[in-house]
Amino acid sequence: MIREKETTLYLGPQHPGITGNMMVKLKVQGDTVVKATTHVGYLHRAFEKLIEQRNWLNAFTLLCRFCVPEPDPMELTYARAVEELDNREVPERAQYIRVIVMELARLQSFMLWYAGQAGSAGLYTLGQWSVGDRNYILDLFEELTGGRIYHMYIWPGGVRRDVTDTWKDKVLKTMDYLEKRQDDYNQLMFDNTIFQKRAKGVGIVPKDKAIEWGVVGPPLRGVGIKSDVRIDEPYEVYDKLDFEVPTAEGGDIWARALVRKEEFRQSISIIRQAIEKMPKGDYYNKVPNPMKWVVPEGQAWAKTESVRGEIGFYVVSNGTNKPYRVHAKGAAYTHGVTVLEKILPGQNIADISFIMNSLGVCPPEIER
Amino acid sequence: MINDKDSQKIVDYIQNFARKQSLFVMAYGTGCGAIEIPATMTSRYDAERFGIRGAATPRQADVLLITGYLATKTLKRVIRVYEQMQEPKYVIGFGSCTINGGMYFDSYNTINALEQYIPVDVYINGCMPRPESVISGFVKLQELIQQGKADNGKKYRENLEWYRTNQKKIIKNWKMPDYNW
Amino acid sequence: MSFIDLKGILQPLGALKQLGKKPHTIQFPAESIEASDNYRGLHFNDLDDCIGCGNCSTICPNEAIDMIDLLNIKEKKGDSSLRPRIDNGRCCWCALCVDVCPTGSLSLTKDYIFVTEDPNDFLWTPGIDNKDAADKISYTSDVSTSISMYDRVPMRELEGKERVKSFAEVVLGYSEEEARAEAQRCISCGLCVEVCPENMHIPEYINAIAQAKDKDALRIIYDNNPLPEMCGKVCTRLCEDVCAMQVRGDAVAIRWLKRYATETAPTVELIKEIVDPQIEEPNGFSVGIVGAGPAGLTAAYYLALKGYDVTIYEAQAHAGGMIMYGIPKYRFPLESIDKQIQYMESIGVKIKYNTKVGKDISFKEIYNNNDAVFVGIGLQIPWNIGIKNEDSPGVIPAIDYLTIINSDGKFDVGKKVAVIGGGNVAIDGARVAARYGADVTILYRRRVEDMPADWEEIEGAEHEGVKIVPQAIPTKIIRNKEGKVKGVEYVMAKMVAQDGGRPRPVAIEGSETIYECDTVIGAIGQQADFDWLPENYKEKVIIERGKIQVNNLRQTGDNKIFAGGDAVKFGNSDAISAIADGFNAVKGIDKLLLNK
Amino acid sequence: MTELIKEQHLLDSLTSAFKIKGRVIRDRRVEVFADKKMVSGILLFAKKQLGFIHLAHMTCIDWIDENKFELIYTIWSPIEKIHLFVKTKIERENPEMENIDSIWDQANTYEREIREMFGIQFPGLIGEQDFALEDWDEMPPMRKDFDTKKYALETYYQRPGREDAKDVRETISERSGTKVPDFAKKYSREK
Repeated sequence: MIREKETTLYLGPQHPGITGNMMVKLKVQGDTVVKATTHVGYLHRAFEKLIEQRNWLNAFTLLCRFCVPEPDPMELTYARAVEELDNREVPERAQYIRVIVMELARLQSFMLWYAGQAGSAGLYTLGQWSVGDRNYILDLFEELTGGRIYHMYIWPGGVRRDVTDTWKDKVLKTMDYLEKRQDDYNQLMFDNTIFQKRAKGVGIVPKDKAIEWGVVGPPLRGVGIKSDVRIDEPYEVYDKLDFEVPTAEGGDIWARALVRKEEFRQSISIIRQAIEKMPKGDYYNKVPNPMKWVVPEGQAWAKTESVRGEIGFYVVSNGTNKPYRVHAKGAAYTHGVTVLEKILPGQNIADISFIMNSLGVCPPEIER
Repeated sequence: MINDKDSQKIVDYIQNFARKQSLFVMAYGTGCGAIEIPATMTSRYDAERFGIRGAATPRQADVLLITGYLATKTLKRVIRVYEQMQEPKYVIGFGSCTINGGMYFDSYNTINALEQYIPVDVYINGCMPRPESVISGFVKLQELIQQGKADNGKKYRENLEWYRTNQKKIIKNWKMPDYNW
Repeated sequence: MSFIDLKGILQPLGALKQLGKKPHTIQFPAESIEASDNYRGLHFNDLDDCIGCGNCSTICPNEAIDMIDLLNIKEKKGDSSLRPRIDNGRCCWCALCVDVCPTGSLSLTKDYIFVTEDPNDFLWTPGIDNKDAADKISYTSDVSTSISMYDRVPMRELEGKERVKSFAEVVLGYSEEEARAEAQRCISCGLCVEVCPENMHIPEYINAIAQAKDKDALRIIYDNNPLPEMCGKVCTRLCEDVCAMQVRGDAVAIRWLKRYATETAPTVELIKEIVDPQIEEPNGFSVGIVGAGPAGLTAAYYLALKGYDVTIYEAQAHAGGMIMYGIPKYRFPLESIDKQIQYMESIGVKIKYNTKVGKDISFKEIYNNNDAVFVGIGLQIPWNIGIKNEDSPGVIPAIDYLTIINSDGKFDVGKKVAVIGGGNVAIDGARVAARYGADVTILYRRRVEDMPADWEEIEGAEHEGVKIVPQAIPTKIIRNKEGKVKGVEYVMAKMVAQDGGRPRPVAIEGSETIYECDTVIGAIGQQADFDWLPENYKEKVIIERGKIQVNNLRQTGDNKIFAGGDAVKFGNSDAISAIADGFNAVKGIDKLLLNK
Repeated sequence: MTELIKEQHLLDSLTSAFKIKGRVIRDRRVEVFADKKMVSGILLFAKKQLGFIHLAHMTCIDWIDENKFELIYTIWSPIEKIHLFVKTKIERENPEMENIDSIWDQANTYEREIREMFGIQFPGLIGEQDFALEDWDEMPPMRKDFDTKKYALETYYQRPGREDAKDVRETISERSGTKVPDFAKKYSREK
């Protein structure tokens, strides 16, 4: 074996193949990574600082921009933290609507993941399908909230607009369609030798280190640990719905893909149940005039399961009409830095964006 | 060879026609607006019909899409990318935040007006712009190219001093190679 | 896994089955998907519905909305004449501006394509730059979806049946919690300030209440109104008519909030402590004031603060003028007046009671002994109803009736009472009579909605069992054998529209009806009494149609004489206008004497 | 409300072991307030003995009025399903805090961010000085006394054309010829 010279390689910031810009500084020998260091900050917008300048309500417009592929969990988590501080009840109907929105967001994010995961393995057809079909979910969002990507729909106290029966029917129809389409996706992805060979045994997260490193969400379930905020600390009406939290063994990209594949099914099932069980009633517990709305002093921590894992908001109020401090911690915060730096050594350069896609690294969520 | 005006016009026409039909977009998603690019490129909106497709490196790209806010850290890289691109090159500013700061107008880390740092041919409004908007922006750019009005690179070259001053105002540690052609 | 995985190679070829399917690609530009009915596209503003409150500009998280003056909109009350202009280079289409718009004029449309070369184009005025977008409106807010708070916190009141038993105050006042909730509804636009004759700092004191700074609220109120307790209870509150919330919901209860703020200082000492009046050094000038009504008291208060030596000459035994004698005690209790007067006296205002100018003291004396004179005499002489047999016993002008009752006098109205008129005085008369157990009916020429009285007063009267007969024109008083009142004859009227005015009642022939009653209370207005003013002053102080002519600073034809209140032809005939007169006269006196 | 036995038990075991104050906030939420020197001990104890193996997040709050920084460590026990907040306040002048990335590797990222955003030093922290920012020479931006709007206005180009904007309240005041007294201005509408 020829000892090759160690080279420094910069992957990014110009499009490392994931949803956002970041840079991984690599020390490589041949095409094997020896050391990886993550550099972030290319998308730093100072969200947490800006929220302190807004009032409690209009801060929520910023939140969905935390992580672009899946904006809704941010809104929900913030809303829940503020509701806890303000002792504000959320009507049951709103809770069901929130669950539906969350799961639709999860689905559209999974479809982006299908495209990204397959795309980074060179399977471009799948991207054309799943991202094209993702528009049907975005159409549903558009009809409900008025926005395609940024919904700004879930806010403290409930949701902004009520759902209609025709919308519910459309959701159900779309679910039927997606359920069928997922088989097509899976045929292209999981039945494909190229994908199998690239995914199995690559990017392994060791089971004993996973929690230590801060792995959450599908990557954690991919090592066989059943952990999901929706069952660990049920929020909204998740405890009234029947769903499975899938796990897989191995901790590699394949295991994570299997988890996501099954979660896609579960999400569809959750949406169907929620639509069926949704009660009539209010959808919004009106907050006072937003300019004068004062949230009682206190600190609250709320967390939600997003497609990448748990998202937590730490919200501090000092009893004024503006948040004193809002700290958001997304799953990518650990996945994109600690975990990535730990598992990249020994991997192929060509697999890096494959691994990052599978971990759900989302740079805007890291630096905010 | 060709020195009378009329034949120059014909050559220009053909040249512009060819240019507008194949716009290779630098794949550099600088902000959240990049999330609508996959949708624009895939089956429902299928931007490849217009000759719009991605290019992996600046040397091969014609269009630089600034899809949203630019953090100062990114601005430095974007300038570098822009300067590496070959002429003719075009820049599209995408979303409110490239126009006047958008929702990050009071952020200490994002610039407000893109055309202060690199010349911009077309601005697309929206936060974020829908795929239809994006396509309209490209169509507008194509019109400009056909009319011969899009001369982004020339504008930059001629006003380099002014752009440099603005850029250096923001980027404190200017360690970049000089712009040469 | 074998080296050649045949299944894994062949399986993906299943994708070929999609070949025959119709693509879902949109044919641009021939085909386009219309945005959803709820889409948040570019703004549209209905310029006529917009009142320029600027709430959109305040909520905007991105400071994208400017309020600018559009020349084509004329100034009108309850409209700032400003309209929003959106900087689309800032907008994030969160639609919060739509959701807080109190009038619902602002909306978003289905248009979203906005592509241009010039970045300066993105500054645009919805409704002007996209006039034709009115039929593309998509995202709107109505009363249920808007986050503006349209429902007023109801005021607790005594039960109608309880009320008529005594003269206890009907309105119970807001509790702290209720006041905070009500104050939070205010969007602080300030449109109300302009219509208030006294231009009180309404958004500021309401905001102080919302922030639980009641003492600051009181201080702000006292800045230009020394009789807030009175205003908090009986003000005609023109402000609430133009409240931005009133367009689609209930106006903010500005008057009740003022009342709440005054309740934080139940004693004179507390008022003094909270308001902390800064009395300037005596400046050597003295001012005489005729009449201790709201106008006179206001002038006296601010003059005293500025270091003038102020003396009020009051004909009655009690200060307060019409608010003391003209307003029933269930609306404005005696303690409240006393407190306000005592506070005035504590900062150096001197009041000489039972001193009628022209009788106990001559006007000439006041005029000569002072550097300036303020006249705030009000209206005391009631107008005649102008019908036959009006002079019969049992016919009494409302203002006389109220004065008798308020001075602890007795007047027996009998069992059935007819009140003629539709103003606040008429309602007061009716409700007082009801408290003496009478069966009261109000006869009014026009419709109920035309009544100049407060709707709350009208409602209150109805709850107390007062009947209102609208469109009834009294024609004569029927006497009994002794010549006393036996009833009123009236005809029904129909409303006839007329050009450039409100509909006029026209009698319907043959509809004469007789209402039998023991007393008729006439309440169709009063006039001022100028007998006390010597002729040589009357020449200079121009009196036209029974009212004194004044300029903006309430200065009359005689430089030294200022005037205010109901007897002056300026603004409305209500207490807050009188206060404004007093307040502005102080500026005039300052200008005259100190040249400030 | 269910009885918070688990939570109370946890709190008792912590307070008895360390002589610290704390409280049960609600179900699944327990907080303890510790001196800055004790924090790493508590975290280690909670991780090894009580099963709080997951560091859910770590953040800093700038209490400028108190002249203190508050550091909050949120840890989670997947078995008990409880969040434990370990909170400590440190001086705002020359702030320094113990580095805990030997307990949790991922703490490194949080600490680097806090170092950059608040200027708190963590002795022994590995990793580049810059995290999200680059060539930043102002005060750490997340500190409360850093005015981001002022900085942005001064540093970045402000597109002209909006100077004719008017304030509704001022327009009304002007039209009616009155002035809002100075002491009342703080209650005027924010802009």
